[in-house]
Amino acid sequence: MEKISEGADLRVDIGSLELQNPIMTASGTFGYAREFSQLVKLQKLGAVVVKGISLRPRPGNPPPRIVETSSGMLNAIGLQNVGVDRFISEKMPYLQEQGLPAVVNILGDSLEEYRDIAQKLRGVKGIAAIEVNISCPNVKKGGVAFGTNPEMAARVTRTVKDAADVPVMVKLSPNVTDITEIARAVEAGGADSLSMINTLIGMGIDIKTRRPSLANIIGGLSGPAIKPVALRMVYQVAKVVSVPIIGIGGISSLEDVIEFLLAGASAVQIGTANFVDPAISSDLVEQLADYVQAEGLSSVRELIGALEA
Amino acid sequence: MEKISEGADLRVDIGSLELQNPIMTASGTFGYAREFSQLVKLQKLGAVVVKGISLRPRPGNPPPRIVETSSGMLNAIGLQNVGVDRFISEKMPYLQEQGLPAVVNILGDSLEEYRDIAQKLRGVKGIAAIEVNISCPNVKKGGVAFGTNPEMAARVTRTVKDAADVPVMVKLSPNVTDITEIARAVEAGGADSLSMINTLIGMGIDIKTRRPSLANIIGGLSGPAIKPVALRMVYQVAKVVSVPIIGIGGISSLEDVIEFLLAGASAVQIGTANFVDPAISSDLVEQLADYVQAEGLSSVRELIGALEA
Amino acid sequence: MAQNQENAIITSVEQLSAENFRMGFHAPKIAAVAHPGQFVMVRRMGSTDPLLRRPFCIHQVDDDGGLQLYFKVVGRGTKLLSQLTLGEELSILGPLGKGFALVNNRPACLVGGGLGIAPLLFLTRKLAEGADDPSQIRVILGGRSRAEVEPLVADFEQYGVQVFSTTDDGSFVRKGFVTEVLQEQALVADCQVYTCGPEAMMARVFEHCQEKGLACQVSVEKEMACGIGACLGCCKTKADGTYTHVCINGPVYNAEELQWKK
Amino acid sequence: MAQNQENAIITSVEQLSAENFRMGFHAPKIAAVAHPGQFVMVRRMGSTDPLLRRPFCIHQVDDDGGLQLYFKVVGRGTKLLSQLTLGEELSILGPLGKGFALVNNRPACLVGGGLGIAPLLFLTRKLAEGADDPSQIRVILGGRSRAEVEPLVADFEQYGVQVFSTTDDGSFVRKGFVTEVLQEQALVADCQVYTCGPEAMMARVFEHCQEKGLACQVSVEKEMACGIGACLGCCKTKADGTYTHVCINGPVYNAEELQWKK
Ligand SMILES: Cc1cc2nc3c(=O)[nH]c(=O)nc-3n(C[C@H](O)[C@H](O)[C@H](O)COP(=O)(O)OP(=O)(O)OC[C@H]3O[C@@H](n4cnc5c(N)ncnc54)[C@H](O)[C@@H]3O)c2cc1C
Ligand SMILES: Cc1cc2nc3c(=O)[nH]c(=O)nc-3n(C[C@H](O)[C@H](O)[C@H](O)COP(=O)(O)OP(=O)(O)OC[C@H]3O[C@@H](n4cnc5c(N)ncnc54)[C@H](O)[C@@H]3O)c2cc1C
Ligand SMILES: Cc1cc2nc3c(=O)[nH]c(=O)nc-3n(C[C@H](O)[C@H](O)[C@H](O)COP(=O)(O)O)c2cc1C
Ligand SMILES: Cc1cc2nc3c(=O)[nH]c(=O)nc-3n(C[C@H](O)[C@H](O)[C@H](O)COP(=O)(O)O)c2cc1C
Ligand code: FES
Ligand code: FES
Repeated sequence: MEKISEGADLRVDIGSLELQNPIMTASGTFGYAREFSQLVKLQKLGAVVVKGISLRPRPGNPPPRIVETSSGMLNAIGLQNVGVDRFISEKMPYLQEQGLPAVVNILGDSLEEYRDIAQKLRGVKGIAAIEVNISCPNVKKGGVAFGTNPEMAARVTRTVKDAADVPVMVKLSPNVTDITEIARAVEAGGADSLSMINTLIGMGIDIKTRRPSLANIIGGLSGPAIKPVALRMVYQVAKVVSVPIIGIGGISSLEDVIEFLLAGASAVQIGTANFVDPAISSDLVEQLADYVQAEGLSSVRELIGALEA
Repeated sequence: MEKISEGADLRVDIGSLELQNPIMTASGTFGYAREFSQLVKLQKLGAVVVKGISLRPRPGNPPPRIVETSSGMLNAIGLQNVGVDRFISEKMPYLQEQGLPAVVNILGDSLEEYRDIAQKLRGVKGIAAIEVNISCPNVKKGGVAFGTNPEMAARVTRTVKDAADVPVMVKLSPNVTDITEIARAVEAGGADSLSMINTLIGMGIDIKTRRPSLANIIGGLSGPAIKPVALRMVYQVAKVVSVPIIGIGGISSLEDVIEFLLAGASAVQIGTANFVDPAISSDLVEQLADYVQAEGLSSVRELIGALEA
Repeated sequence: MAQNQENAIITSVEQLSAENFRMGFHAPKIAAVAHPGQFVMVRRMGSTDPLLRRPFCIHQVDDDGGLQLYFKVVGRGTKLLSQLTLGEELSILGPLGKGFALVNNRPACLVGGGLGIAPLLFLTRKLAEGADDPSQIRVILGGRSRAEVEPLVADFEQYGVQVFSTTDDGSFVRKGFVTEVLQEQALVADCQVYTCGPEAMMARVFEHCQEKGLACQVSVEKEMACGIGACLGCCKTKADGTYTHVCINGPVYNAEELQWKK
Repeated sequence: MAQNQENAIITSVEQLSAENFRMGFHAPKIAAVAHPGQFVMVRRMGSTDPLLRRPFCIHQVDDDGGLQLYFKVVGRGTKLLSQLTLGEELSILGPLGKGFALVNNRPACLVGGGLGIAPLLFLTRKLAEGADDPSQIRVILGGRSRAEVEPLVADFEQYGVQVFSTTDDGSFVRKGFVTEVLQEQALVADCQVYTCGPEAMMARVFEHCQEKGLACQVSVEKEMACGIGACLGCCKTKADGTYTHVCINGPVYNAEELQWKK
């Protein structure tokens, strides 16, 4: 099984952050890494993105929280998390011990919350970057998601950038008319990199009970079903921004990883696929190494944006 | 096989248009009905929506035009069609002979084109409604799709409404930040009904050739993969408009039909599923009749918007 | 907790009724460490639809790496599973969750309804093995009709326990609910009750236990995506109103920990 | 055109090589009206992934409702197909498209490369049945290696036609391409050439035919969604630059109708 190609150079740069390879795990789908410790080779991963952290603990939504759809799933976890303080004291130590580059996904109801979380994360050892989830509703603006308005997206980016002492990755919402407009705004706001996409908004109905399948009524659609949308958005955004892009959305195979790299992503995050096959993230690192070698590439970087279109 | 329930009342109203049942076929997935004549019971359908018609014939995009995705497909047919004149002389006669309520899907590059097509369709026998595809790029506005801007969407609606002598159904694009905003604008523009959704914009890459899977690079994603997004949008729009909604997106089973009705659709269109099972549209009519009877409903109308949420 | 993902070959397929199947797998790593009440998550490879794994209780394990599941066809995933044949391969993840707390050498009463019988066979074996007098272990098996109960009786009886059967329609042994049989048992106060079945049934079993002051362990279900505590999807409301995650904190709970619908 | 959608039971499965399979179905409605060169579209039920039907040429039909496909495992759809076993059911839609124009009682030369051999067996049978002297029919079978050619030779020879085989690697009969064998045939001017195989191979066969003034029918492939002219997905560029839809105007064309890459 241990046949990771010796010679393959898988290193990629996400701005100032160098990763040993472009395979990361996506927020909310990999817990705090420890959950997967017996099932995946954690050490092989490029980085681990943890479940979204808020200023204070959140209980999340009532059940049912998940429902399967065709080649996908809907979730309305409701951003359940232990809050930033307990995250630092309870969850970070394991990531630090393991020496895993941790990307901390953060979310808030207001600019102040984003700022406060970023400040609390200052100086914490082992944090490779902050990933800003801007798909959250801005309570002060009547609940419109930060990520659907270029101006608000830029402001939350700037706020976190000013407060953080690590690179800032901004995670884009796909539920917008023009993703390139948001991407440019976020880049102008100071983002060091963009990760995309978060989930599409969807819904399911249980016809027997005539009720929504999720207690929250609407939820986030993820999994292979959304891959074509994610790939398109990465491709569009890669053409208009100069910061690195991390591709996310339905990635479940080596082929998918390569598609996102070709479209212009410098790295990828594996989300829902971790549920289907908990070993997939580190398996993909090995498969990618074999591919780079078999294709005779001097570095995986040669694939980035190499689409002929 | 012929076990359509006698007593079941499947009639629905799409504004002034009464359909014998809520099962229609979606534009571009059912040709001009004749293609399916041996495989489906055409007479059973509520209505048939024909492939999008433009003012002049269009050759469509170069191949490859389609590629499969997880539980979906991407198409970039490029709106190939024979043009409105040949449509009327070559394609309408069959629909008229069969007595099939035909909904004519129309598309244009400019307001003038939409108007001209609608005018040419005036007085043509057998046209139950015009469905306006507003996902097309507005050439005069730099190629931004009519359907992504509330003002343009309203204007194209008004233009067609003024020119047409049959009810006007406007087909919404899902590639927008706020579908309710567009829906309201279109309703204000005079739409008699809304059909939704058109395809999501997606992309595929062939890693062997390192080229996009479609010659057109991007294409429209359809099929079961998009159902959760479509259902969510129907639900959201049904809450804010008073015109009837026709649900579209990944519908492939009786359960899917009922989900859309519960979410607030008065009828549905079957698209990609026609490719998978060419008999599905009329089969669904029969299954729906059995369901209405088995549930003891006095009419299928009882299901419309009956979601408990 | 030693978790494994194994590609397991199907070694046996028994159709116990129109909709109920029992399948055996060679899954030595999982079988070696499994505990009664734990579950596995199963996936057929080669397609993204159905996408997610399906959770099933461990019905039985043997010393040669064999693992059995007992399931009912209710939807697409279980339908596809039921169509698999000998020699085909499936990915199994497990053992997962916390199983039953075994209270040995105290009278035990196991109450299973329908598919809730699944985890009780492995539990019965372990309890019987740890008991001086297995006949002090009572097992109440209930189902809608004969097909849900009869095929399983002998599997329980082999361990020398007392088996009581009942069916909703009276087509096997007697007509009635498991709770009626439970009431007749006049269980002693230190008896440990273990139950699995439909929520409404477990609620009634728990009610009975509360009345009689009996300890009651329940095995519950919830939609799951990951099975390992990562997705936070499988939440259930506890008695105190907070949430618990069934895949890691359950599926077995002391009944009083949970909120029960009245 | 009588089109049908049938749920067809698998009646035979032959694995001809590591990747090549031949499968028989009971599809009486389709078999009864099929013409050589037509195709069917096949779907496994019960999952939305893979979603679309897969097109396959009709390899052979018999008078008892039997229909055979000959296919290669190249991706997920064909992989799943290859894993099906006797008695399982598949939905088959067909017969579809325009087949070969049979020119009887004129010398014929059939050139098949790799999986392009698939439609030629049914064609050979029909031509042989309509011929006074089947030995005037030549069939050239080419493949990358032995496994792609040898298992099919006897099936063709049974009709009394002349069969020539060649393999890219020389592992069966001779080393070389089908076009080399074709050149050696010194075909008479009224000979009808029928060919199916990789595009590059067909282009070379067509080039040869043009040089010799031979009529050449080709069977081509294109990604398809519906197979019945409804989706407009399967377009191919014609010699005049306009598009043709392979599923209804093809898959068989006179070679000069199409645009060929040089
Ligand atoms: C810990 C645990 C142990 C289980 N043990 C067994 C067992 O031993 N034997 C057995 O037959 N079943 C068991 N189940 C239930 C089993 O997982 C579901 O029946 C199965 O997932 C349904 O899959 P499907 O694709 O056939 O149905 P679907 O098509 O997905 O759904 C059909 C119906 O089943 C319900 N359902 C779907 N998924 C689940 C789920 N994860 N849990 C509960 N209900 C669900 C749906 O709400 C729907 O009503 C267990 C569930 C859990 C959580
Ligand atoms: C009219 C027609 C007749 C055919 N007859 C035969 C036959 O008799 N025997 C046979 O083995 N194959 C035949 N094919 C090709 C066969 O349809 C494809 O091999 C099959 O669809 C691939 O499915 P998959 O899921 O295994 O591959 P996928 O995973 O879908 O794709 C794997 C590879 O196959 C290619 N491919 C996918 N779909 C098609 C398609 N529709 N046509 C061509 N290439 C495709 C892809 O580009 C990719 O490179 C025919 C195709 C057509 C259009
Ligand atoms: C159960 C679940 C929980 C998630 N939680 C978060 C979260 O806390 N923060 C976030 O930014 N994204 C979250 N996501 C989104 C994923 O990180 C990812 O962007 C999305 O699922 C698309 O990728 P995928 O298709 O590979 O899953 C969550 C997704 C799932 C399925
Ligand atoms: C091959 C193809 C062609 C289509 N052509 C049109 C069209 O001409 N006009 C239009 O409004 N929609 C067109 N559509 C969109 C469908 O009508 C429908 O809105 C969409 O496919 C979603 O439904 P589905 O998931 O059931 O396919 C087309 C879709 C497909 C797959
Ligand atoms: S199933 Fe994912 S946390 Fe329990
Ligand atoms: S495959 Fe649909 S038109 Fe040919």
